[in-house]
Amino acid sequence: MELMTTSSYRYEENLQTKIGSLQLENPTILASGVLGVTAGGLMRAWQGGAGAVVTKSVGIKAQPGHPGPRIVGVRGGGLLNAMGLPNPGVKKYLPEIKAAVKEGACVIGSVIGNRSAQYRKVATQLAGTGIKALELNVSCPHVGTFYAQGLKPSHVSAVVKAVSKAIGEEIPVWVKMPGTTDYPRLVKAALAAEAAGAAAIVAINTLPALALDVEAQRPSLGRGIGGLSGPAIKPIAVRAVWELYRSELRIPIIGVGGILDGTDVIEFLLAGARAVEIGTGVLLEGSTIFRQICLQHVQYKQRHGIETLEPLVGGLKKNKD
Amino acid sequence: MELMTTSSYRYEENLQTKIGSLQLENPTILASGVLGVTAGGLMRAWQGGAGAVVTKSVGIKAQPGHPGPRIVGVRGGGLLNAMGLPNPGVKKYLPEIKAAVKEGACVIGSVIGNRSAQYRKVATQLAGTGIKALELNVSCPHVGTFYAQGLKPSHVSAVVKAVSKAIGEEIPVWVKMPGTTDYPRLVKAALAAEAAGAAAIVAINTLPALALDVEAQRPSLGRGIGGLSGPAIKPIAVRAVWELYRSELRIPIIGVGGILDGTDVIEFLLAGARAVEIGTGVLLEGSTIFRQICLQHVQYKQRHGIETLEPLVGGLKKNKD
Amino acid sequence: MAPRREERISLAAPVAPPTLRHHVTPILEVSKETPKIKAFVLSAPAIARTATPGQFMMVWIPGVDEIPMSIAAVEPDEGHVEFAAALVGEATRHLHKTKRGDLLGLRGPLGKGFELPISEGKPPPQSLLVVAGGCGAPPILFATDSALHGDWEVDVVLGATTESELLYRRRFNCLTHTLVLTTDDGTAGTQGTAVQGAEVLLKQRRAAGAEGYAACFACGPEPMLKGLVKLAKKYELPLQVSLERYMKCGVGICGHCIIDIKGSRVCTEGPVFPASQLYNTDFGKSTLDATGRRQRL
Amino acid sequence: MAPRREERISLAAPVAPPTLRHHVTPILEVSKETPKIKAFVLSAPAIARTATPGQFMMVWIPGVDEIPMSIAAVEPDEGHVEFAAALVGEATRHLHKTKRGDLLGLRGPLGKGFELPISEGKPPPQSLLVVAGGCGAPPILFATDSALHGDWEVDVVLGATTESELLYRRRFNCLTHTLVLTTDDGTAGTQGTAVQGAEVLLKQRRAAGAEGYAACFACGPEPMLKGLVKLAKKYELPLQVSLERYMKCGVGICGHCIIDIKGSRVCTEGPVFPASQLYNTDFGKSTLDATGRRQRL
Ligand SMILES: Cc1cc2nc3c(=O)[nH]c(=O)nc-3n(C[C@H](O)[C@H](O)[C@H](O)COP(=O)(O)OP(=O)(O)OC[C@H]3O[C@@H](n4cnc5c(N)ncnc54)[C@H](O)[C@@H]3O)c2cc1C
Ligand SMILES: Cc1cc2nc3c(=O)[nH]c(=O)nc-3n(C[C@H](O)[C@H](O)[C@H](O)COP(=O)(O)OP(=O)(O)OC[C@H]3O[C@@H](n4cnc5c(N)ncnc54)[C@H](O)[C@@H]3O)c2cc1C
Ligand SMILES: Cc1cc2nc3c(=O)[nH]c(=O)nc-3n(C[C@H](O)[C@H](O)[C@H](O)COP(=O)(O)O)c2cc1C
Ligand SMILES: Cc1cc2nc3c(=O)[nH]c(=O)nc-3n(C[C@H](O)[C@H](O)[C@H](O)COP(=O)(O)O)c2cc1C
Ligand code: FES
Ligand code: FES
Repeated sequence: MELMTTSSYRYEENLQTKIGSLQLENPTILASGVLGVTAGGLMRAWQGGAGAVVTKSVGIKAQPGHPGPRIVGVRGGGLLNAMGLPNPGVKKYLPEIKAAVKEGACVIGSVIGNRSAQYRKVATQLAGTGIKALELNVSCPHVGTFYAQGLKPSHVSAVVKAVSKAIGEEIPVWVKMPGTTDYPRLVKAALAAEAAGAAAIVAINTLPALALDVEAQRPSLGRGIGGLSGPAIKPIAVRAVWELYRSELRIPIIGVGGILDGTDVIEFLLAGARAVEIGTGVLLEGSTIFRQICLQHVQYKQRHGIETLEPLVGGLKKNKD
Repeated sequence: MELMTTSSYRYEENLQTKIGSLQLENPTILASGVLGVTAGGLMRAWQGGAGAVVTKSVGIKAQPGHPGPRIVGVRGGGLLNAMGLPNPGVKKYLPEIKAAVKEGACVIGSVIGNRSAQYRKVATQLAGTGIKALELNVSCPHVGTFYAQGLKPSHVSAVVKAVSKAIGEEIPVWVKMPGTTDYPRLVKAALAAEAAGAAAIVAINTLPALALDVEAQRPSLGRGIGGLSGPAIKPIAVRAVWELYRSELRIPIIGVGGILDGTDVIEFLLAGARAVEIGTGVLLEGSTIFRQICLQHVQYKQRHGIETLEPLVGGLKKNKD
Repeated sequence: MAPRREERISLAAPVAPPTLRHHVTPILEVSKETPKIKAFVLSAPAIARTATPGQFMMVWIPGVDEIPMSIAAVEPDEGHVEFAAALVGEATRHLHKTKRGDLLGLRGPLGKGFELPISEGKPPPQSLLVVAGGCGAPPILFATDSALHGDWEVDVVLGATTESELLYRRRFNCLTHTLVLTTDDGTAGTQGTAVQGAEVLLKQRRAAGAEGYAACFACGPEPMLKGLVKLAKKYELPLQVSLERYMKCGVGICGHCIIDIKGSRVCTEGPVFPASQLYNTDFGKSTLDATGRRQRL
Repeated sequence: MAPRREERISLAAPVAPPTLRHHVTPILEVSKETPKIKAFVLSAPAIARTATPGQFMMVWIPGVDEIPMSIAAVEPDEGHVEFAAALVGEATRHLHKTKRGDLLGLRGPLGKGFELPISEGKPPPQSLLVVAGGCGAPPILFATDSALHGDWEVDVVLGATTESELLYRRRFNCLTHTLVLTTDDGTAGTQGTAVQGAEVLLKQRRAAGAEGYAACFACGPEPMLKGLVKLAKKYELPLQVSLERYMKCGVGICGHCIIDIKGSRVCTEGPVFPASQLYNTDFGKSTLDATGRRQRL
């Protein structure tokens, strides 16, 4: 079993990164909501070279999500989605996580809920599956009031506290922040998460947006509004990471948004991220995108004469902004 | 002179739109900051078929703007810029506007300032040049505190009041809103502008963002941060227009952000815009983009059996969101 | 003017591919094919030009939902595509209420279709067996038509619950001489399942001492496909089956249609799989519902 | 695996073209060409492969500024490009302090360069006159080299304030037999301006009864170019001149480099313009400074 998960670059090329106490073999992580509905989906990304894989966001109860269309491509490689957080409910999802853990994958559990109590209940159940960290999704832009809540320091703080208290210190808690251009608010909410005990900040989720079909003369998505992901949002995600990094925040930052290649990842590292998550890139470049990026990083390290990726993290700070 | 500005579609194809009392021959407008440093730049867009042209944003005093690089392309057709509002100061700029007006162009003057008094002084000088409307730029994302101010209802209100009072009722005042994903705040600021006497809302300006060069290991722009424009921001701009349209706002909305073709414009119309501005599209498609879009609109009207573009405006509202 | 350089720049922002956004177009024709199934013809030139048998489209019923539908036929020259939908639930109920001129959105072609084996040295005609059960007939119609155009001999087994539900019976009849019909109630053809119908042909062929089929394509309810997989083993028949799973995206990003621990996606690596790839998968065992809950089959 | 379809989708998000983002690369060579001018060689294969004489690049001095520089030479096979920068102000001061191995960013090739007239029926060699004044020499060097490769005869006039400022003198000398030097102070060649130098050649040619030059390319200070335009009229010489204007974007979006009421952009429709297109423009009259203020020339 262990052998299956080893590939040359994974343990030999010095691409390791640490998110607090959690060491990843490389800084690329499968983002939540992509592929990870089943163990097989998580394994596809893991076999594609990911350093870790985040599960689909799961809640207490089974949810079918929004009606279709649930995704639509927009010009220039952007993607809008309104899946509506379909999930089988945490109980039915546990076997999928366990299966992926058994196969050797480094699995991060993603939790969605309305109030602290829900997060706590889901987190408690996930904690026993062998996951290496918990990611609290406080940021879905197309379901109920989740989005607005994710930028409220009080809400974020309450959720993190409730979860940390329930699951103890063993499993680090990451907080996945909303996609927004309101960087000062983003920083405030992240600081609240840190104060409440979060071990890392994940930024950003999709950006609230809208695409219309001019022939149908209505929204392209079943839900109407949707979340924008893909290359379109990268300069916003990089800015978000940078604003977090240069704030008083001290916990590690994981960058997400629009990554398609190794260069994109290095942008995030320079801006202050210690790892990155990749969603739409899996669609646009295939599920071996993780391995491709690792190979590009090996080349980048050689070109720049560095042994590890570590010196890159926050490298921007050494220059002017 | 008059003849020079006439082209077949401009007066014959029924593409007219009204922004309050101002009738435009077609709904495409050159966005501020693109080409419009001189009369020649404004005329290039006018000859390219624009229904109106907005000047570069001008302030009281001459400003050289930020050091280069001032623009950088990002993946998928996005553009980041940090020009830094270079402008010769309103006084030196008046001859350029007058020359374009003399050539027959429908010119909109764009004003930038720090406080109300500056907006008022610039606006007063522009008022005498033959411009058809004034656009107040309260939203540049890469210069000083302009960006944050543009979402403050009190600031927006003060600026609009100061200008309206100074120039009287003859010249309608448009307010150009910041690019943001914080739609509730955007709507509040727009409502403040309306209450203060604005004749139209222009949305959106570029989105605050950041792009890095991984070989230089520093920001790609001289200023560091920059404003994101082009196709990448269209789903955010369309959402902004839609949120404004379905709010209590009653004044006309002018959509801006990522327009490259006639289909893009119709998306904005359906979302509630009565006209659109085009910036990056001039770079990506050339300065005849306005004419191309008009031709596409003639075809769209035929295909959908409509006489004018009017029935499209806000057409989305007839469906669910 | 229109300088060359400006044009090049515009290539940096191409529109999304037809697999990611809908081609919205009026229905050209609706026909009631069986009491439960209607066929729809629309103009979608890009799809008609590039689709191969076994591929599918995501069909958007505006204001309702988006559902996967196999491509039943294409006319590349006229740019027409056809699909046939059984009345099943909410989305198909609305679909059945649409009429000529109503708008639908089509996104595709999606997935990987049937693949005719390359005839190593052997010249055509080679023989293909196709088996369609119930509303599995559409991709089989397309595959049959396409194989015949490639000079293959095609034997068709078409099964349904009852005579009136034999989808595309007339069209299959026009295409091929060997059309074996089966119905559960015996109202037409042989009473029994499509699997039994297939076995009859296989036996005949073996008895006549003829060479085996070079390939077999099948689409229909999963129990039928399961039966065929067994049959294929017995007769050493190279079988490809088209699967159905709940699909949320249709392009391989959501993960909802995955059937094994390797992450094989029905929408992308499928919907057509060689039977040999279905060991150690959920095939015949379980499927996910709209929420992602695993259901026994 | 790597399915074909996935690859196609990725085309929907190409990186920005080399005209919109910098190729950041170490300086391979810096050479002091004159007391005021240094030449820089860098590796930029995409630019080296596609640039034509008269085109320019935006050169980024990280942490300082970005400024336009004409391409002086390319070696397409090795992927090298060269430019030469006079010490003028802040950006060029920093540029002159850089050394081999320091990083610069190059964006280009930009604009429209010189165009050799197509020889209607006439076989080469045809004659080209090129005139370079001061730091106008770089694009003229490139044009000379390129025309010679196209079997043109090229007569060169190279002018400067004084002998030591005759940029690329040796390189021009290697390229062509007819190299007329002019200096304001008479320290080398004829005392006088490059325009006067050009007139000497034109007169000689007329006196010898030879056919006129098929074209003339020029780059240098605007007063020199103005003088040449007059000369060209007098001698019916088809003249193309390369202009300089303050450039903020280099790709035609900011409007800072526009020179007439039609909106002709030096960075896009230029920097090289036929003299005939310069009537009713700001040529020889005014230019914009960094703020956009109009300055008399
Ligand atoms: C690749 C593929 C090709 C198909 N081709 C055809 C065809 O040619 N003709 C035909 O009649 N049917 C076809 N189907 C099945 C068809 O998609 C479903 O019958 C349809 O989605 C039912 O939708 P509904 O809203 O009417 O039913 P619902 O009431 O929503 O559900 C009824 C059942 O239909 C299935 N279903 C519902 N939504 C989906 C979905 N998004 N994806 C997959 N299954 C779904 C589920 O099994 C569900 O239990 C195909 C399915 C797939 C996956
Ligand atoms: C198309 C083009 C090609 C050029 N090719 C060359 C060349 O091959 N060799 C060479 O030495 N010089 C060339 N120049 C001029 C060169 O760009 C300027 O000398 C340089 O920008 C000066 O920058 P600075 O910061 O050192 O000077 P500053 O102190 O900033 O300014 C001094 C003067 O330089 C000019 N200048 C400054 N910035 C710019 C700018 N962004 N765009 C245009 N002009 C500017 C202005 O006239 C200004 O008054 C070219 C200019 C253009 C437009
Ligand atoms: C189809 C899809 C489904 C998603 N579902 C979730 C989810 O369940 N939970 C979550 O936290 N983020 C979800 N996201 C957001 C991604 O995890 C990621 O933050 C976002 O897409 C930006 O990254 P990208 O540009 O690499 O896709 C989803 C994104 C997509 C495209
Ligand atoms: C190079 C550049 C300069 C700009 N300068 C200004 C400006 O001076 N004033 C202003 O209100 N907006 C300015 N903008 C913003 C545009 O007017 C427009 O709002 C934005 O670019 C979004 O539209 P687009 O995607 O069509 O470019 C500028 C944009 C660009 C790209
Ligand atoms: S339907 Fe989404 S991955 Fe197959
Ligand atoms: S430099 Fe910007 S348009 Fe020419």
